[in-house]
Amino acid sequence: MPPSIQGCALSSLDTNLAHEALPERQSPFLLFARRLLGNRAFVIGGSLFLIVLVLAVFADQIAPFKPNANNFRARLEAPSAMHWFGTDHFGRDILSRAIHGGRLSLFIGLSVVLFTGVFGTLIGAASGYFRRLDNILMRIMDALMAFPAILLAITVAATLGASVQNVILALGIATTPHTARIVRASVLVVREMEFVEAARALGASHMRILFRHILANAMAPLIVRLTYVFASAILAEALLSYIGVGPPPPAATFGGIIANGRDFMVEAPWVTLFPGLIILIVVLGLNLLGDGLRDVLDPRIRV
Amino acid sequence: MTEILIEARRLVKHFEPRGLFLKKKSEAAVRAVDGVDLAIAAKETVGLVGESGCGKSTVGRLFLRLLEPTSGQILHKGRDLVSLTPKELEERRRDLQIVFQDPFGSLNPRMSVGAIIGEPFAIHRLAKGAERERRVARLLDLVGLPRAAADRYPHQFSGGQRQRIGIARALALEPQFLVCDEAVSALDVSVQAQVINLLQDLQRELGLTYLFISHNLSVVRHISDRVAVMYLGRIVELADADILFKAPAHPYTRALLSAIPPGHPRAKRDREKLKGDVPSPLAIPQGCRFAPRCRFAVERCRSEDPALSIIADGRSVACHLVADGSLSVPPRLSPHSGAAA
Amino acid sequence: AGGEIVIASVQGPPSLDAHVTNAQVARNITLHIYETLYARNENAEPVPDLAEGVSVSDDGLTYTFKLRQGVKFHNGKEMTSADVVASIERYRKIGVSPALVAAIDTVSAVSPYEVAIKLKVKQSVFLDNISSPRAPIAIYPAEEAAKGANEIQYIGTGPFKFVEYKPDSHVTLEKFADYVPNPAYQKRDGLAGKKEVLIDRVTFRFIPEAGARTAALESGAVQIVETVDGPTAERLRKDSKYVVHDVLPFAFQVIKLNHAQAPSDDVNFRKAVQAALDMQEVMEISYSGINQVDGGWVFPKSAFANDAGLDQYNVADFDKAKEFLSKSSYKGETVTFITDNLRPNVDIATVVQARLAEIGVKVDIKVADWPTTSKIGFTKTGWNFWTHGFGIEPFEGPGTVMSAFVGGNAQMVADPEIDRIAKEFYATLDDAKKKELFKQFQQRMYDNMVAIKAGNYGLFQVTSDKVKDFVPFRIPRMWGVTLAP
Amino acid sequence: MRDYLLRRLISVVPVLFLVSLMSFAVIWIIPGDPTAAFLDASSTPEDVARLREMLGLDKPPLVQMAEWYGRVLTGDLGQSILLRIPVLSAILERLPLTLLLATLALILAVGLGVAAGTFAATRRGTWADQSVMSLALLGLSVPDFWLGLLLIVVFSVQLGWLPSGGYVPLLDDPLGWAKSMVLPTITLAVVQVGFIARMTRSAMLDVISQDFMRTADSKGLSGLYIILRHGLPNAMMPILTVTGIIAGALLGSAVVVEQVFALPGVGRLIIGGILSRDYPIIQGGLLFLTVIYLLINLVVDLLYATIDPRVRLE
Amino acid sequence: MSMLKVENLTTVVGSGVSAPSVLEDVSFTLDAGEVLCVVGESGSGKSMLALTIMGLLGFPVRRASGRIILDGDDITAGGASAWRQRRGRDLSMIFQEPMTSLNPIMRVGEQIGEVLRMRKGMGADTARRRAIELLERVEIPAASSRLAAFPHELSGGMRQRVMIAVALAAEPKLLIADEPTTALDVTIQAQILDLLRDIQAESGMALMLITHDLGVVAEMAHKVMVLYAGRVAEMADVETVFDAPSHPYTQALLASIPSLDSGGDRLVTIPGSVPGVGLMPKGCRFAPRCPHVKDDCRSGPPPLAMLGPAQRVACLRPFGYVRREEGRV
Ligand SMILES: Nc1ncnc2c1ncn2[C@@H]1O[C@H](COP(=O)(O)OP(=O)(O)OP(=O)(O)O)[C@@H](O)[C@H]1O
Ligand SMILES: Nc1ncnc2c1ncn2[C@@H]1O[C@H](COP(=O)(O)OP(=O)(O)OP(=O)(O)O)[C@@H](O)[C@H]1O
Ligand SMILES: [Mg+2]
Ligand SMILES: [Mg+2]
Repeated sequence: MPPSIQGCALSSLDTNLAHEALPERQSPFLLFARRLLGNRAFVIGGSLFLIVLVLAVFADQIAPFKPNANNFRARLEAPSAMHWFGTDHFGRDILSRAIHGGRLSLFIGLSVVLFTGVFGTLIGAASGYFRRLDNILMRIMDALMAFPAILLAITVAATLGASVQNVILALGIATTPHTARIVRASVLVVREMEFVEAARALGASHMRILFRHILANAMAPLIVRLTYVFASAILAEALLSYIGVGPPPPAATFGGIIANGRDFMVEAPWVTLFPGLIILIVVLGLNLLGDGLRDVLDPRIRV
Repeated sequence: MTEILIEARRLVKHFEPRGLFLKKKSEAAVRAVDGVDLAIAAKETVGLVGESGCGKSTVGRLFLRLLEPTSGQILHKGRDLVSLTPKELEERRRDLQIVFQDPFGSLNPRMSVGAIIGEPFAIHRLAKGAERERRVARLLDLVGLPRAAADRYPHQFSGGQRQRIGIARALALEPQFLVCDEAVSALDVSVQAQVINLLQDLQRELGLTYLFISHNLSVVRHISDRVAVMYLGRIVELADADILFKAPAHPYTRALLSAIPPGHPRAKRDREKLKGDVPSPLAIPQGCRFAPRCRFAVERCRSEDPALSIIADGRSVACHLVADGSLSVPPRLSPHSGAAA
Repeated sequence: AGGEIVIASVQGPPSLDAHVTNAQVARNITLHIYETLYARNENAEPVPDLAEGVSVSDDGLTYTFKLRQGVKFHNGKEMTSADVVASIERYRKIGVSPALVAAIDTVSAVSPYEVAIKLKVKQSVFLDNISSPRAPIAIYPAEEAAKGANEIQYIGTGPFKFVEYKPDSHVTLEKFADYVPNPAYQKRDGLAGKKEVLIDRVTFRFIPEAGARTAALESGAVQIVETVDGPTAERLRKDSKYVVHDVLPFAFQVIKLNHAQAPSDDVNFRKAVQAALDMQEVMEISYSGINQVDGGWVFPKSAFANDAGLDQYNVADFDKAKEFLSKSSYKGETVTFITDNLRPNVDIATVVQARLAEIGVKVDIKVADWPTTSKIGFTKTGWNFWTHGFGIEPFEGPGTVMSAFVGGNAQMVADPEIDRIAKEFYATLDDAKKKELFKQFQQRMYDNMVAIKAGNYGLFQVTSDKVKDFVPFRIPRMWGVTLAP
Repeated sequence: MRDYLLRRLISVVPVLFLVSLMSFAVIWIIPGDPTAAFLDASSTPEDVARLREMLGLDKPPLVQMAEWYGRVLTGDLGQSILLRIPVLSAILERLPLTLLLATLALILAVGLGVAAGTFAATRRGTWADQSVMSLALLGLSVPDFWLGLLLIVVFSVQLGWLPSGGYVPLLDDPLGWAKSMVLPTITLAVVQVGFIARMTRSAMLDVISQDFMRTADSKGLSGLYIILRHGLPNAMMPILTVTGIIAGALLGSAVVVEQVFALPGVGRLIIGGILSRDYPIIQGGLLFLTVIYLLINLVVDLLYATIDPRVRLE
Repeated sequence: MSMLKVENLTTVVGSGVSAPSVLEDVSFTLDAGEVLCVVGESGSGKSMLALTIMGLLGFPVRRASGRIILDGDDITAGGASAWRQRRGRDLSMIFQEPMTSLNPIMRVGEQIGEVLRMRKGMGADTARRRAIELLERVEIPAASSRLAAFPHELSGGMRQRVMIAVALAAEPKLLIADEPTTALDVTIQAQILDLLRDIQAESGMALMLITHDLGVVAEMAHKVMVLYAGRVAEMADVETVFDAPSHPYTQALLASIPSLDSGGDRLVTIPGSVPGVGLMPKGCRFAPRCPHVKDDCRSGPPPLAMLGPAQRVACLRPFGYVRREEGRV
């Protein structure tokens, strides 16, 4: 019976080792947050996004008008002190609609991100970790990826009918394969690392290894990817609405407002111009956010 | 010989090329481990040396059944690990642990040191809360780290300190057998000495058994009781450390030792220069696998695969010429006789 | 003279086989290529086109059409009674509006230039039917008429002959050199009359984007735009380079109500909806600058126009609406409004939704493409409101308008009163009686609130000032038009 | 190399099968059917049923599927219900335009993107780098259909320089053709220029930081030579991957551009097919686009293998 | 005259006066035909020294001060392009990782030939012939058929030979080899070291060999420079370093390595670890780990004092360790 570790005498060990100077205590989270806040792209992108987010969340309080209040006597009015962004052909205030549109677009974007995040992670993790599943799962992902994403989204949305849920579903399905691939690639790298083998040697279960050790360390590319998914979901939602398979009226979405205005492009350019600019800003913000996260999370390509 | 703790018998590990469709029949498997016999006695340290890719790590992992052997047995206290159910294996795992080479890759960067060392207790549901903290603190004491280290993260520590964290984690379940896979290779010399001393102290205090894998011959020489030399998936020589280093028998061992730079500028060295590179484990030569590079090789070596057989001094050698006496084992000479005393 | 006129249209035709499609977009083109025995004139009355005339037997069951001689198909062959018989037989087999030929018993060639059609029962509207442009009973050469749906070559007797069809791009027609305009006429008259072609070619270019359509006109790439929006028309009107033609009325805007599904199965609920709506708002938002707030179920200038039930039209009174609603079985459930994705239709759904919200009715709008919407709209479940235009029906006249509601076609539950009125209407040849019956029909439409008529809308057709002698009509007729260099 | 090609070719088969299966699944769940496209608002349910039967749509889906596979294997994608012409010829007729548009945009995007990305990478951290990359980011963030609309308003309505849409065949009128392709190409390329520029920059930075670049530098070679001879070819691997992805994306975005600029391409054919339930067109079109996508990726892989000798070993 | 003379070289990370240094005040000379081994633990600045001399520092590392005189010319004077002209011709370098130091998608022949053509102005044919000669010189069998090989088709040892051939192509006056054998197996390491020594002896160039392996030092060096945390701790000829190490760090370093002859004695250890860049102690950088540290050690950097004709040391109390604990080393 070997002597117990718990009872082992410390005195016999090399005293040189004990009580070395210890680094300051710092949690990786704080360290990470500090690095993020020092990243210019993240700060600019984050602020842009935050502004839109605040506008969206407090749309009811901030928007000067009700988004769906028709007034056919004030149709297609040019921007003025009263209607900063002008009105559409229902006489609705574009600014108010854009603010509410932000809410729906962000909701859709966020839902797509969740959808993709969950399914992409599950599929990617499963095929990266359980190599038996890899071939079949990845062939399915390949097939989904071989459909041009936007056509896939249009097909799904047109097929199932235009509604917020279907738009989310369509974009979710279209963005999941790539996400799954990214997670898989990352899992493949992490699963070969020695701390994973150490966990196996300690007798940890597959689930524990996968979630606590592998996924926790394979998240960086996913998080970066998700910010870009967010951005492209907003773009794609706008496109679907524009093609007419987006959320039904009177819902204000960026794409919907643009689609509403496209028949009057020349006569009332503000109807299309401003929502387009707002999309540009939101997407720009998200992309910057993603860049910032990537710089901090993936030091390999840090600039 | 004392009681055998763990033993490999005819251990083979081939890595098959992957691919569901289109597996080509002609594609050879990587014969990483190709028939290894190795018995390790309780409380001894067996060194495993050899050049890169010869299969050292694979042997180490097989001993812990972190890899499924292609064939062969691993007997731990008389039970074949390969035949164990997952449940039984989980129990055995507490007796068998491993310390890795890479002080950066072997610790989960997202977990605090306390969580890393406490992970074994969590996995086996041995201790929780304050009790777990107490045990972690003891382990930190044991490897000479301050207790406050528990709430720091791996990235805040130096290589030597990280390696000690890895050792603490491996010791948490109070194992008897520890595979040290290049445990000091990535460390700077000054720190390397700290870890080697620690490992030796622990062995003395806790009665541990080590399989010490390294390509650094002087380190192996320093720490090992017995040394096994591997070449292309096979053990070619196995002997007491002193004997092996003073009087290498196998032509490969001889060449390996003579390639080590001397410890002193005035030390003379008569090199046995080895020609060429190690062949790929995809295409292991016929006959004796060392024959193509061996300067003593004869016809028989190229056709007949020599088995590891016992010669004098309790050493085993896999060489036809040594076995039949046509290649005499040199007298016990010090390879660097001119070194400063 | 000569030259090519390019017309910008919204979308391409599903088919150029006139028998199998009744889409407006197809009609615009097919009526240039094919002709019918009788056709509608400027006032939508049936007048001879390929026929010289018709004689009706005394029992009103046999119609003998005398064909014009020397009418050439685009393939050079002369048209004879065999072609006519074959074409009508084809239509009876695969025509997309079988109601038009439902009364026919037999069709036979009496002589090379005479065709006799025998009816099963007397039908007051038979000539209206045979001349309908809805899915016209176009006369094809007999060998083409032997082919299946969509398998024909596009050969007719019309003033233009088919050149090419590039789907999603354009259809090109060219002047049919051997065309002999109907000598019975001096000038163009609706879809009949003297069809004299003064240009060489006409191309229908399909440009879905409204802005791009206008841009094409302004850049000179097209000379005629089939339809523009109100604001655009207003702008172009100020520019002397363009002529904006108001085609008003062009169609009804109708909100269909599903009588087979709660809560729109309840007449009080339906009346509540009608009472809540402000038709000026509805029409002005969807068809700004080109609409009529008119509740009649025929166009205002029609001889059948009357004011029965109109006191219930365009009330725009929320109190009254709430009163109706409280009498109804409506319990606050969500009501489904389906519409295709044509902007004005979506606009109407949106306006109705906002309006009904004021009286506490929750409306859920489902926008889909036309196929999906019409699939749902012709079933008894899944919808309460459905809005779209009624174009060809009012053009054809009260009979056709009624037929849409006969047997519960549109409202999903037959209305015996309407069925009775229609039956009597089709059977009588007495004009005064027909007018009286139609008045009853209109009254019933309001009393039972079978469907809601929102108003009439029109089209702005815009031509470049180079296009001379263009007279707007339901379809942009390219005969009689010249192009200034 | 031939082995490699063969292996890659065979690996496409299961993907194709899955894609065709999925396009059938789409049709099973699709509500509505093609009859409606022929019909007018006041048609009756009887009219619909009649037409359905006539078009052969009343057969069970499995029968339709079996028939379809039978034909596809002989190269026949069936007849379009609406257009009444073989699907294959409908697609082939429109393919050149879509491919041309996508190719022009790809050339523009790759040319401009690689140049900009390389430029920025070699001037990393300077204002030039930052402004080029900001532009790239802007390009990446712009909604393409919106940009198309703006371009029409500015260049065709306000300035009247370029046509607002419509396709002019090259042989009819080369100048008109060139003019008609300018706005669609730009609209299509802008997003991808940004994408490629960013990708190139990061690939170049990756390569620049690698040991062999330092080796090249230690040889005393000139900076430009090192970038062009050692840097770019190695950076081509990720760029090529992106190009393969982009080529697929371009085929998708071409749909939008075809819609905005009224161009008769495959994308609009398929959208039209979806909207009018022309099943053979949807299936055939999707299958065809997938094949093209897979072909492009095959070409990318082969390019990979030509550029990087290590790939062939895999 | 020395082939290479380095004077007060300081290399820093980042800009500004307070930028932390990775090399501080490094001076030494190296003669033609001489081998200087630079030893030190990981992070001590060995590679930075090599790259500084080569002029290959990349953003954000830069040379803050000091001169580098090669064969009488100050190569720091002419700016980046003049320095570039020197590389490949007068100065060459071999790197640690033979796996990554060769362009993976370029044929070996081209990688050698490009130096010959661009730096020596040879024609394609001459360059090819010369490349074969070079491959033969570095003992690559079947040299002419290897020209068309890609790096991944060669073993690690072969690749390192190719790297040497590349470095030798323009017959440099100074060759810097940064841990050329660390990534190789001992048997291959021995081959490569033999090769380097032969070539160096034959061509008479100066060789600066960077290593952390004292065995390699013993085998190869004429002169040894021990770096600790970016500063020169000790500099002497090789025998002096092994026989009479004077800096406590050098002494501890030698003592901490297990030897092949000694058995399982307890190893001498140095507590702590090398300080990181920017975390350097004020005075002697080894002070926190030094067993003989006194207060004055912490006041300022000890000068590199001359101890003997061939030995300089940066310590206020050299040999202290030996004197006090005689017999343990
Ligand atoms: N998972 C694997 N799949 C395929 N081949 C493998 C795998 N693991 C190891 N090998 C191969 O098996 C052989 C032996 O590898 P192993 O890691 O055991 O060698 P080693 O002696 O530990 O080498 P080193 O000193 O480089 O660590 C090598 O050729 C290696 O490429
Ligand atoms: N780009 C950089 N930014 C910041 N610090 C750097 C950078 N490059 C190198 N350093 C630091 O400079 C110091 C010296 O590094 P160098 O590579 O010269 O060490 P070395 O002696 O060659 O080590 P090794 O034996 O590991 O190769 C190290 O502490 C390293 O962290
Ligand atoms: Mg190993
Ligand atoms: Mg280094």
